[in-house]
Amino acid sequence: MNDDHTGLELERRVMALHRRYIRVIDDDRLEEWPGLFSEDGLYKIVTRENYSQNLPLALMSCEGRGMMQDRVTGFRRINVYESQRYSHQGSGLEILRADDRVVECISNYLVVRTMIHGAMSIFSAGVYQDQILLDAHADKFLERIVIPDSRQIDTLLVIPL
Amino acid sequence: MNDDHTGLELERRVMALHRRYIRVIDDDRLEEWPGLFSEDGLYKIVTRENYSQNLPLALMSCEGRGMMQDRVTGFRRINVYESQRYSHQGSGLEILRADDRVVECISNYLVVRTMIHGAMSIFSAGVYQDQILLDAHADKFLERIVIPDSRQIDTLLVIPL
Amino acid sequence: MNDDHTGLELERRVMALHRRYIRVIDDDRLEEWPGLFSEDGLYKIVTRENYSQNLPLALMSCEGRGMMQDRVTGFRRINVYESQRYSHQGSGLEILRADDRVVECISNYLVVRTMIHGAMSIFSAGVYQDQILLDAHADKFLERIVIPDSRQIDTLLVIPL
Amino acid sequence: MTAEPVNVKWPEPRTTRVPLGLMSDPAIHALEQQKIFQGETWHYLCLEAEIPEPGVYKTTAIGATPIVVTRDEQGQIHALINRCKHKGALVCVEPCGKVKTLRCLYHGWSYDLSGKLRFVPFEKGVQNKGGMPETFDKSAHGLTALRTTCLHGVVFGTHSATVAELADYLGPAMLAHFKRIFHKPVEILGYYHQVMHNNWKLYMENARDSYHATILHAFYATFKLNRLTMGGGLTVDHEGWNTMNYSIGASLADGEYEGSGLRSVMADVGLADASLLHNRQEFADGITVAIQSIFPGCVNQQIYNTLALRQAVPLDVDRTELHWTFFGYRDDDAELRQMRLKQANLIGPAGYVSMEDGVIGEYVQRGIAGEGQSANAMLEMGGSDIASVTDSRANETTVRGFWQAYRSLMGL
Amino acid sequence: MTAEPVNVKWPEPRTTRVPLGLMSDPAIHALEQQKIFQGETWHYLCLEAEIPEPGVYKTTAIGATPIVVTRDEQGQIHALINRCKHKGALVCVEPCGKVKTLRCLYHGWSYDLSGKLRFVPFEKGVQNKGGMPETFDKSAHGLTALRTTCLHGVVFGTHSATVAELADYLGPAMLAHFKRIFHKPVEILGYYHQVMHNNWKLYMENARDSYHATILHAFYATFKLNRLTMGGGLTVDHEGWNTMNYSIGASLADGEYEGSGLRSVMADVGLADASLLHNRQEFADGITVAIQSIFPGCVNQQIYNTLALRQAVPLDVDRTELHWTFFGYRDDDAELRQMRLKQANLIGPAGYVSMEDGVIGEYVQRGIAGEGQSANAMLEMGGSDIASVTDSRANETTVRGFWQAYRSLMGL
Amino acid sequence: MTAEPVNVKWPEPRTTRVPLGLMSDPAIHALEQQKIFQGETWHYLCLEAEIPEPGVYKTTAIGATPIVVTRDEQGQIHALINRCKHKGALVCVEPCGKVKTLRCLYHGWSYDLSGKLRFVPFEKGVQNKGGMPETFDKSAHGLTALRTTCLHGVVFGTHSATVAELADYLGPAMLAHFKRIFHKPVEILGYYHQVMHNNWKLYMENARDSYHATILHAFYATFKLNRLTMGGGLTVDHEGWNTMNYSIGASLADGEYEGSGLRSVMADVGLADASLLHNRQEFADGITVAIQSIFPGCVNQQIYNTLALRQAVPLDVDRTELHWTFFGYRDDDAELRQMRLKQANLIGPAGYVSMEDGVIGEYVQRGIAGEGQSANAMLEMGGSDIASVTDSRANETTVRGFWQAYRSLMGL
Ligand code: FES
Ligand code: FES
Ligand code: FES
Ligand SMILES: [Fe+3]
Ligand SMILES: [Fe+3]
Ligand SMILES: [Fe+3]
Repeated sequence: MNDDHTGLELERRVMALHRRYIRVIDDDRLEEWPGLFSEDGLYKIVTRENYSQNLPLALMSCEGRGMMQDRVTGFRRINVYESQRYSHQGSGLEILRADDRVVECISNYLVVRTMIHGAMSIFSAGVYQDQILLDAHADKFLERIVIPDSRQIDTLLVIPL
Repeated sequence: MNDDHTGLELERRVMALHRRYIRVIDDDRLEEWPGLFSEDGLYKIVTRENYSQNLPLALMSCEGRGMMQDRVTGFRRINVYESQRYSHQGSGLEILRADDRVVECISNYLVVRTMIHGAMSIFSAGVYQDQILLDAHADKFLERIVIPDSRQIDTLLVIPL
Repeated sequence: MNDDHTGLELERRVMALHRRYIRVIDDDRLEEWPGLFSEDGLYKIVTRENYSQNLPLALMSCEGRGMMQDRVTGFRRINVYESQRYSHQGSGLEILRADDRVVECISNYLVVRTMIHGAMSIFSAGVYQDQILLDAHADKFLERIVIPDSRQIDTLLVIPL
Repeated sequence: MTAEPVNVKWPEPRTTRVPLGLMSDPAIHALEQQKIFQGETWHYLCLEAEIPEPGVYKTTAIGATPIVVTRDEQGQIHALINRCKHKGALVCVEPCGKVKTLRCLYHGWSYDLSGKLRFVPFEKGVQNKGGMPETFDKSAHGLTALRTTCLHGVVFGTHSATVAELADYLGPAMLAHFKRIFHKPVEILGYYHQVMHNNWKLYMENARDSYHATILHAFYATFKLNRLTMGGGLTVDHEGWNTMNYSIGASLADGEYEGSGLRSVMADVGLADASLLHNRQEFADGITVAIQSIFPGCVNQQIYNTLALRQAVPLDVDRTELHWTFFGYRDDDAELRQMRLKQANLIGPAGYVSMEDGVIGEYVQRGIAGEGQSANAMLEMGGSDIASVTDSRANETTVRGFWQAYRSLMGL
Repeated sequence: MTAEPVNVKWPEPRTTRVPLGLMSDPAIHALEQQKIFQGETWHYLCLEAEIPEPGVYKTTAIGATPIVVTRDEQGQIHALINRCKHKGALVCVEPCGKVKTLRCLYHGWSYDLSGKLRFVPFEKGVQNKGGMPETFDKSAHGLTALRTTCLHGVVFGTHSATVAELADYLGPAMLAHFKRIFHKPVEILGYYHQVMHNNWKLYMENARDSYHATILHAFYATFKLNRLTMGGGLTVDHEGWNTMNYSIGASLADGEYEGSGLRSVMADVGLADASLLHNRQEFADGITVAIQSIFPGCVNQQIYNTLALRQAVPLDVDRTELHWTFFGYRDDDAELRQMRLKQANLIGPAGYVSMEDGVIGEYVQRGIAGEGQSANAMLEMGGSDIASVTDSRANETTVRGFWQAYRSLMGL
Repeated sequence: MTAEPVNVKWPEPRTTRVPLGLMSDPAIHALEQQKIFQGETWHYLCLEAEIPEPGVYKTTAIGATPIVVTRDEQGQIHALINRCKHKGALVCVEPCGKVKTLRCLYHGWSYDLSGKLRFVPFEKGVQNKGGMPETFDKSAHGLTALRTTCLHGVVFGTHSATVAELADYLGPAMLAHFKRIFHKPVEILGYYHQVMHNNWKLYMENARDSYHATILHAFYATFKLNRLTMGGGLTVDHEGWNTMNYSIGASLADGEYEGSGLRSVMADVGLADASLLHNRQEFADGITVAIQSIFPGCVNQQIYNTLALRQAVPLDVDRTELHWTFFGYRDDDAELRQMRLKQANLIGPAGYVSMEDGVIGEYVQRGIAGEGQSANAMLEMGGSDIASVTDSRANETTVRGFWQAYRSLMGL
């Protein structure tokens, strides 16, 4: 059951991609966020409430980098919200399945949101369910399904989780 | 002081066990939780308040897998509580002592609890003090002592930390 | 873009130092904290508000181990505050630059503060910006700049973040 | 239960002014429970589709009062106050579930699905000692049942025995639109729950407010999804209690927006993937956006192909939870279903055209902090009437209607 | 300090009905500080064993009032209001400690262990300029000392000069049971602290309530640790102010549970490790479970070999902290000590037979939300008397006793 | 807006006693908005240096009221209530920014930098339908402008038309010290924001309180940075409304501290790096520490070379946010600038000599919990006068001054 060398290498690559994802969002470089996905990658946020009842409604759903770029445009240009930052934590990675090309994994995330006037809160906690495309050049998400444990969103959700 | 290869391998194994522990609890597979311990393993939650005064009282104490299974039975069948999930984060692992058979280590945990209606809270933060039995087949906890920093429990504690 | 072996080794060393830092603070061994820095190392806490406006004011600034030891003295002997503990989480490490001698990196931290009577709160979340001196004997911080996302401090700040 | 004195004075008989103190006064907030939520009003509770078979229940709230909606063995729907008659505990704790009996966890008093008390543990004592008195009559201690009605598959309830039937309460125009949406069986697609840091009335005002839609929500105007220059109108029914804002179809480039200097019109912003805006004309009337508000706390929304019911539940004087139930029709083809799900990016807490509503009420709540009894909102757009308008939506008549209903119930 | 009007009306002279609004009314909550917590009542403060030597102190609270309990150089115990006479700061901040003097951090005023003011920095000024006036008399500014008593090693205090001595306050039966538990020196085994989201009275009611125990707590009935069909009774003393529920030994399979359909009896559930239930009969009377409640906020618990004192401290009208002090006897043998520690799995916030009490009060608090002045709890099990019962515990007499004490103190 | 009755009674005409209930009474807290914050008082808003050019704004608060300070195209400074005249939304949401126009996000009403309403979207309707009535006059609906004054580069505002000019409000001595600090252009070095769990008055008292400084803050006395035995004094102006505590230069070993047994004097504690204490005498008068308090909520601080303005903003009856603006002078040489930044370790939420002030008010707030109307603070150090003192700082005259101002405004 203890992982062999290949498992170790996979974990390392998955964790590296997870860390890049965190930095892109938390360092306010959201423009780079779509580039962490494959061209037709899928990004979706579905609450545990909907997910566990097989209800398809998502809070955000981006099919492909174009829709992700539009979320960036929304964030930068269109939508109105109070200035805020996220700080992510991640733990509990498990590789569920892997072949030469694709890794499937699950892990925990926690997002602390801080508003410009200083208020901090647990904004979201839950799991990432990922399909990762292995590519010697640069690993990418084929799919990242975010499943928040909470059914509630405080105020609004404008930055991807 | 920088770790050598063996230290690295130990860390990897400890972290892998820690991650399995998180997944078993956070993915609602509590039935698998006793199996992460050795047959006569010890699981205990002792608040920092009691621990630092050498007071032996635990919030939960399971001596052996049987008592752990009984906690699972309590959770699934007997006890009454509002539906809830945990989301764990872990950090700050230090290997305190290790030989061929047993690793002793300490690490931080954080549990965000989310209630079915959506309320999230920091339910517990503190340290795990572990004794881990090394086994090529499957590493297991000989002992996991959970020491929450807070002396308070909000509402009730039904899922192991 | 995927890291090579050297990158992996660097990451491992950085993470090990980060973990030691967490243990020293969270296990109430603050006396060892200055020793994680080089003799003339720099420790500073600058809120995102000040940092992003290029305002130099720090919440704490220690130039060299002496000033760090004085913070320990303040904590142990001089200052008055209610008993409290920190529990750190860390994630999202990125190595920004590295040569044979020095690694520059950024990572997320989260500090949950627990008061003696049991109240827990998100005390601070943000990034560490580190310069780490590589030393086969013991890696050390040349510089750790803590940048909390929040401009607010609740009550007071006496233990370094 | 303490009756604090209420000191709000309305500055005029019309509703072109609204005292801002109504949004932050705890005494007003307490009084609203009685006068608004337990008063002469109807409240959206759930969709029949959510309780499709006997024993399935759903919990909700009318104001602060916990409610459970059940379907009994005969298929009959009941809305019950979710408060045990013994000592007041919640009887059903989870958001939804399926049961044979409504059993209170505390001492096991068990009610049938219509709320009748059926079983009291140890009613006759133990070995005939103790237990309830001879005179105890279970039939007198059922859960309090609300007056309930199902309108085209949507369940409403009221504490009132005297309020008009729901169809009359809505008024003919509102009833017609309600039927337009619920003309065939629906399928639940999912839920959103959004916590807003403002008084519930600020949200309900907002939902009726055609004035802000194309200004605050830049997405609407920029992508020409909704502009006041499009066809559309404001419908007012039941003297303003219930209202609708709607707009009709194809938008054009038009001077009143393009040259306006409005922040919300961004000529240089485009979508990388415009498939988000692909939509299908579902209704013969050509209405593409229709926001219907039913006093006090219900919104019935069509935004292109997104259909949702929204329910605003006050959590405190300055905190409100908005529950969104997103649905399609049972006979939707796969393409239409996908369209609805993709367009869901427009609505909810993360919606391109609705996320701002999650914070704008908070901006008002914070803006009026420190205010005593002097400041008022000014609602003069379109004059002072409360009446339907078909030629312009630059009009706050629907918002004035909300306050007219509110005043008359609160006696202010 | 603002006196809000209290509008609660008790619907009848007896206590078979209790207005549910008492649990959520801020004015009632404020009044309780004066009438209940600072009134004619005794309050458990700590065990003598926790302040074993001079200079050791422990902080606690009576209602909202901060208290510090000290032992002076003569071994005398003092309960003092933990509020500096200068400007009101807490004098002792930590939960416990050891000091020579009680020194306020703010300006250094120092009190001896009996609360007498001994030192005022710069009392005579600096170089004889400034300082306190000639007339200032340190002896008039000691910490306020409460009336204190130690009963069998347990420290109680009261603000009242007129309330009866504690032994009389308890009443003869309650005193006898108290002595039964505290008949020899105790050893502290540890603490629990539990925050509950309900009014403190809901918890105190719960602790007296024999009716819920075997229904809500399925562990009790399933493993036959406690059933109403076992021997046992309810003891009422001091007109219901102080009460006890107890059950006696060996349980049997019995029809009233097995055939009852009660959720709490699960024939198919077993323990993988039954050693948890190994216990030793410590007391000659064969009582295995005894829950003694001392009005207003103290519970003295024996559940098999687990012994604990519980203290309910109101944090707000809808939030309560429960402090558990778990103890054994100083002469326990190792096996008995281990038994107590293992059985601790039964009690506290994670206890198999007590965790439900951490949330059931919240279910009531949420259940009564929205309630005005009309709804009442109904306490008719066993009739309307407040009196000891030896033949049945299907009786709410102990709960009625709580409300009798409460009413008389509150003047309701 | 509900006027709850206020029941505080001051026990005597002087201010040697202060009712502790003033710190926790919600009715008092509400009344303070009107009587103190919107009353006959001046409030520090920002530094001119923070809004150096036209269009730059900064948001702040006076009590609960949101304020935005702007500089218009003519360079004129305006303090405006940050509340849209349409429906009350915050007009400026961020802490600071640069804009051409103050545009409300909700419906786009736009005000110029002096607060005049310039643009109302759809004022004339759409295609001449709807819109504002003919009689609507934009000039009557500008943002409410406060009376504003800039004193030596520091911006103050007041709701009052009648309060004396700021220079007179300060009084001659306070004005002179104010000028001493702000005698040349400043440079902002950064901000701190600190949330304290106590009533705002406890913080303002604390800042005036020379008695605690060298006792609570052990760093001061231990490192001889400030001792009551040093030269110094207390200056009282405007009948105590505005006051200053100061100490003068070189300290000596002195018996009143060394032999005192004060916790705050620690002979065995040394600094590993004493460069922290390196400082430069900037002012000819030799004053090294000067804490000036301007009623109600402003502190102007010099602690060695650290210069800061502090503003206390009440968040709730028991919560206060303290905003620190730390500055130097524009012509500081590099060494002096570095000194200020290094000495910043002394101040703010993590300051060696000020961190205790972040929690000591909370200790008072917790200490007075449970208190009704009987307990008072006792302020007799130095007698009962409110007057300047040059020979001793063992005197609470400055604190008594605070309460004198407070009483007269509150009418208590
Ligand atoms: S409260 Fe429901 S059965 Fe007692
Ligand atoms: S408040 Fe205690 S010494 Fe001043
Ligand atoms: S509230 Fe400001 S424009 Fe309407
Ligand atoms: Fe909107
Ligand atoms: Fe119980
Ligand atoms: Fe101070």
